[in-house]
Amino acid sequence: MFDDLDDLYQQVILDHSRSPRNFGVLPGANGRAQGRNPLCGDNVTVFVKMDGDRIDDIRFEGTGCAIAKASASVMTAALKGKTRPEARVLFDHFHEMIKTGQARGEDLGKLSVFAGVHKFPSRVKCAMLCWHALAAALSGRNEPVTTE
Amino acid sequence: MFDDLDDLYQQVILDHSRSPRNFGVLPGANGRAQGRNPLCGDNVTVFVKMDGDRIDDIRFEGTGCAIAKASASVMTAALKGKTRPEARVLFDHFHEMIKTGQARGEDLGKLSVFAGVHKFPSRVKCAMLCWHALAAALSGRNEPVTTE
Amino acid sequence: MTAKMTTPIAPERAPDWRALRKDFPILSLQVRGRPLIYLDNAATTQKPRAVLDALRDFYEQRNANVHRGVHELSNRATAAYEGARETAARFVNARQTGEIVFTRGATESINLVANTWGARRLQAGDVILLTEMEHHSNIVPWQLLAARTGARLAFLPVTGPEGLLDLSRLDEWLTSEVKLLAFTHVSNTLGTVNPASQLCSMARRKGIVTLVDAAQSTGHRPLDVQEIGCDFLAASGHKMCGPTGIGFLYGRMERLAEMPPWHGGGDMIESVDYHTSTWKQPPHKFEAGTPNIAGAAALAAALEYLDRLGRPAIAAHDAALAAHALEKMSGLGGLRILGPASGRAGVVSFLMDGIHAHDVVTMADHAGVALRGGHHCNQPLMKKLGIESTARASFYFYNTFEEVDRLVEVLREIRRYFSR
Amino acid sequence: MTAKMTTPIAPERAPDWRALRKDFPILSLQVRGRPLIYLDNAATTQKPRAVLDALRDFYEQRNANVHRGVHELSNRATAAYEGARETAARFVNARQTGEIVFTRGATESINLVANTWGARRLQAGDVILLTEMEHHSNIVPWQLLAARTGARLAFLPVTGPEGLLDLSRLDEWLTSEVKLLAFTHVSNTLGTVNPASQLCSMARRKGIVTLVDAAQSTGHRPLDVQEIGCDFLAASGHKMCGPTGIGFLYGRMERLAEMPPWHGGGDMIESVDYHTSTWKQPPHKFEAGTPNIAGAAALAAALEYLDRLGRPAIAAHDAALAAHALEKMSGLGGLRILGPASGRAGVVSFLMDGIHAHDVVTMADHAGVALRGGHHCNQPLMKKLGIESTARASFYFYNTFEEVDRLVEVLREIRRYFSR
Ligand SMILES: Cc1ncc(COP(=O)(O)O)c(C=O)c1O
Ligand SMILES: Cc1ncc(COP(=O)(O)O)c(C=O)c1O
Ligand code: FES
Ligand code: FES
Repeated sequence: MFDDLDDLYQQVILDHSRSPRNFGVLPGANGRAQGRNPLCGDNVTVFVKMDGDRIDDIRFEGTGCAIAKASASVMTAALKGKTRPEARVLFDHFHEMIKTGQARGEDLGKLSVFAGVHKFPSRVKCAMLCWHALAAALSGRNEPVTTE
Repeated sequence: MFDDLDDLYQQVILDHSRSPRNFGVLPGANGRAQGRNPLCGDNVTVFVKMDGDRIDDIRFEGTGCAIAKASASVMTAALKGKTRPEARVLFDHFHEMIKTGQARGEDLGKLSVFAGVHKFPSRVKCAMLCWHALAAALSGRNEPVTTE
Repeated sequence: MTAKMTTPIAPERAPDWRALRKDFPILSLQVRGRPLIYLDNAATTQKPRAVLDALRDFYEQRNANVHRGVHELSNRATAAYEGARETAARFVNARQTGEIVFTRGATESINLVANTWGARRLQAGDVILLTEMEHHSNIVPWQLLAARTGARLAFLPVTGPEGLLDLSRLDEWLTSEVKLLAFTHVSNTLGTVNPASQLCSMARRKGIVTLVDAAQSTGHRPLDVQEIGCDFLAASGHKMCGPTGIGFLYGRMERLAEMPPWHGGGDMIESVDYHTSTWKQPPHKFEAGTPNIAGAAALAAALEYLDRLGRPAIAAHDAALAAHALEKMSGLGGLRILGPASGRAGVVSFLMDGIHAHDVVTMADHAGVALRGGHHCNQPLMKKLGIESTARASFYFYNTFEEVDRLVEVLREIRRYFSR
Repeated sequence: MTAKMTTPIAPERAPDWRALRKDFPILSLQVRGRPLIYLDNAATTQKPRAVLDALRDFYEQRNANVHRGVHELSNRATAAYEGARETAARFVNARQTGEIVFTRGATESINLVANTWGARRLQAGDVILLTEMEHHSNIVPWQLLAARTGARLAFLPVTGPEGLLDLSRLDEWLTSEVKLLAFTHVSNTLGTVNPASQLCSMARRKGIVTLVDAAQSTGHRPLDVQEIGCDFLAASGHKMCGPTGIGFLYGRMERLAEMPPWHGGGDMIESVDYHTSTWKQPPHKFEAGTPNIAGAAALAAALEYLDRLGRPAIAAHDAALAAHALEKMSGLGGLRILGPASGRAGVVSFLMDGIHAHDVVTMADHAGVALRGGHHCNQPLMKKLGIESTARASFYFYNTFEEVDRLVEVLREIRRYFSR
């Protein structure tokens, strides 16, 4: 019945959404930001502990659909240990992939399970939610950001 | 071109609209009221000089279409010398004729030239405007009345 | 009202619901290769051909501006527009036609009352009593009014998993500070049907003005403003087979008469000078500018269509579909249904364990079933219930028992797919 | 702007106006046994089949509520609605799509500004500068705001029988107390075209916010909010081939961003608690409740239709019809025409000696010619000019020179009939 959804709900995505990695408040975080998805009312807060320019630790918390939860889970796993500029590049590559289905750069790794999302325009914001929160957390802004 | 309008613009009506009788302010009036037609913004003020229950003199002033002007002219001519109760009866008979085309009672006389107005619903208010002002003037109300 | 609604309709009196699906062109649409099953009626309903034809007929036979024209088309347009007002007045059994003010919908109707009656009558210390189950459209206008006047808001509690208003202490809630009681007739999330007449008569006895948000009830069940006894009632056309962009406010004439104008402009004035103006009588006083003339004409066609079917029959069918859904869904397991177990309107909100509402809705959509997911403009209620969002199926008379069965089958498949 | 408008269109570039009359079903109507000649376009225009089809198509293919749905129909409805916003933004050359707020029409657009920007920014002693030729919709909202804030109104004078704004002393009028200059782009009674860019740039230089009432110009001539340099611009859909019940406000984003909300309700909020809420960004902040979705979609179809014809060509045709009418009517005698002798829009108001406007209009109607009579929502201007009402012929691109000739013939007959 849902074969055409397999691109969206890949096995990896379902797994991550059921058992998200790095879920919960991060004690000692020195950056945090909330992302809100105005379409559905969901939100994700991303916490980072920076060691200079390096992401020493990262966690997330919040509510969201399977895509949003899995995206945050995979993102946090991918970013641990990366530098701020590396994170920015990943943001751009991930964003482009979500919009076009095409991955530029070779660095996306496991993040590429989200390539299928571009076929579901109404779910693009779900996948991007944690990334917008991340960008805000890294830039030191403290207000919530929306994906509008 | 306008044959079907002959019922509305009877010769008598055109004549009265061109040379209205009893037009102008009435010095020494002891009753007056303004009627407003919200459809067109026109208005007619009726002045009465009552001698007890008898209409000693009556005049009108204002702006309006041929129907409104002629109606006020014919009305004032018909009412001079009539008593308050007689005027009330005429109001009812005129009103009914304007709405149905049928004259009850025999007392309408020249007023019956307006019988054709009932075929033009959007002009009923024009013919009734002065009558509503009259009713207000006779009842001693001083606020303007609208034909709504 | 409740009595009428739950009265079973004798089969020979109920319309042939299945047959009249062909009145709705959109219902034969295929979505992603599957026949559309439209279960998002609480958001907006579909439109029968009679309404689409009324729109077209207006524009092809009588389109002109209203009220001031003397030419033939203008007379026709005015007759269509004012005739629609009469139809709406009859539909809710208003005492006078002039008690109907056309608006864009329920939201504008409520804002109108807040900005006119509310702005004139309320002051610091007064209380606006709402309920915990209100739609944002019946909360935010009062928050804005409260900020402007110093009045404050209070909320009648919703109790238990059943989601009913707690009326046991209603008397205590109706204090002398309460100036307005505004509540929803039918909850768009819980499906609860509130006892409107009871609430209004208690309030009225204490001199409290009442507003009924009837967005979810007007086209769904018999409704009589005199029986309810409210001062105001807000309705949306698009939620009862009418077009978007038209709805109305019913206002008891005594209330309308004491209200200052809101929007200023053409058609609501009696006379204008550069520095001062005077207003028309209600309802025109509250209708500034060119109204949605064609929308009103088409709304009248919708109301006539509904009354040909019969609102008691519609209410019975809505309720029967909801009961059927409740029964079948409770067999699924791992699924929580909000709202009352019985006596509810045709609205069924639910949560599936471990699956977010938007995933449910996305997947249902791929099976051709249109549901809605989210907070349904009921965020405070959601927070109170400790949830973020629900999936919601909402029915109207053109829905069938087979569609409900298909919904349940789809939900079962979603569970299976998600556990893979 | 004026330059563009008066540029003659090379014949080979102008559309075949006569041929496109068949796009308008109503134009083949018979009224009282005579072919309809519709000359009441300043009140409302007729609708081409493309617009009627867009309405029907919306309801048959994509009807759902907007913004929060995840299902297919809801995505389609949202795309149609937000796509319409893009079309409107392009149509007036807004900098951003979000500068377009959908409303019921020009009247609501102006009221929105008065109740948000005005209520926040104006205070006692401030001056709202209007002109003596404003429509009630651009007077009354400011009177209501003045009563609420203590600001006062002033009016730029209209001079002479030509009915032009007296700009010779504009500089003196733009005092430091003036906070807002609001004026009509095209007068619906006089046909005057005001120099919008000049007015706005003078005001802007003094830090005065500007609002252009473009109800009569938006679909009639090229219009570019960036070239005009206004802060706000109000437009009605029904006056440019769109349906009734939809229009828009253009607002410069800096202005929209500083404005408090007006109507509260669903869809304009970011989050709601029982006692406080936060708002979405513009334009959504100003669109509470279910909007006129189908109306917006059909308005977009109207704007696309107009731009296929080309607004410079439409303006030239309007102007040519008006010039033709002026020339022919001046041959009639006993007839006074209001407004400028040249450079006017397609609006011609006139008075016939000794015959009241409503008699003219009633009789013209019997000859199949739809005119309007009355004060045209311009009572203060009428009083200033010492008249009660006028008859008005107003043109659009589907009108023909033969129709104007017929109008003049009918006026001649009216004169004859009335002198009998
Ligand atoms: C209970 C309730 N009230 C008010 C509204 C607002 O109606 P509209 O959006 O038509 O103005 C809705 C619609 O969702 C509703 O369900
Ligand atoms: C100059 C002008 N402004 C404003 C309006 C009001 O437009 P609407 O009635 O569509 O709100 C009109 C319409 O008559 C107009 O001509
Ligand atoms: S639906 Fe809310 S984040 Fe995906
Ligand atoms: S048209 Fe004004 S009174 Fe007849």
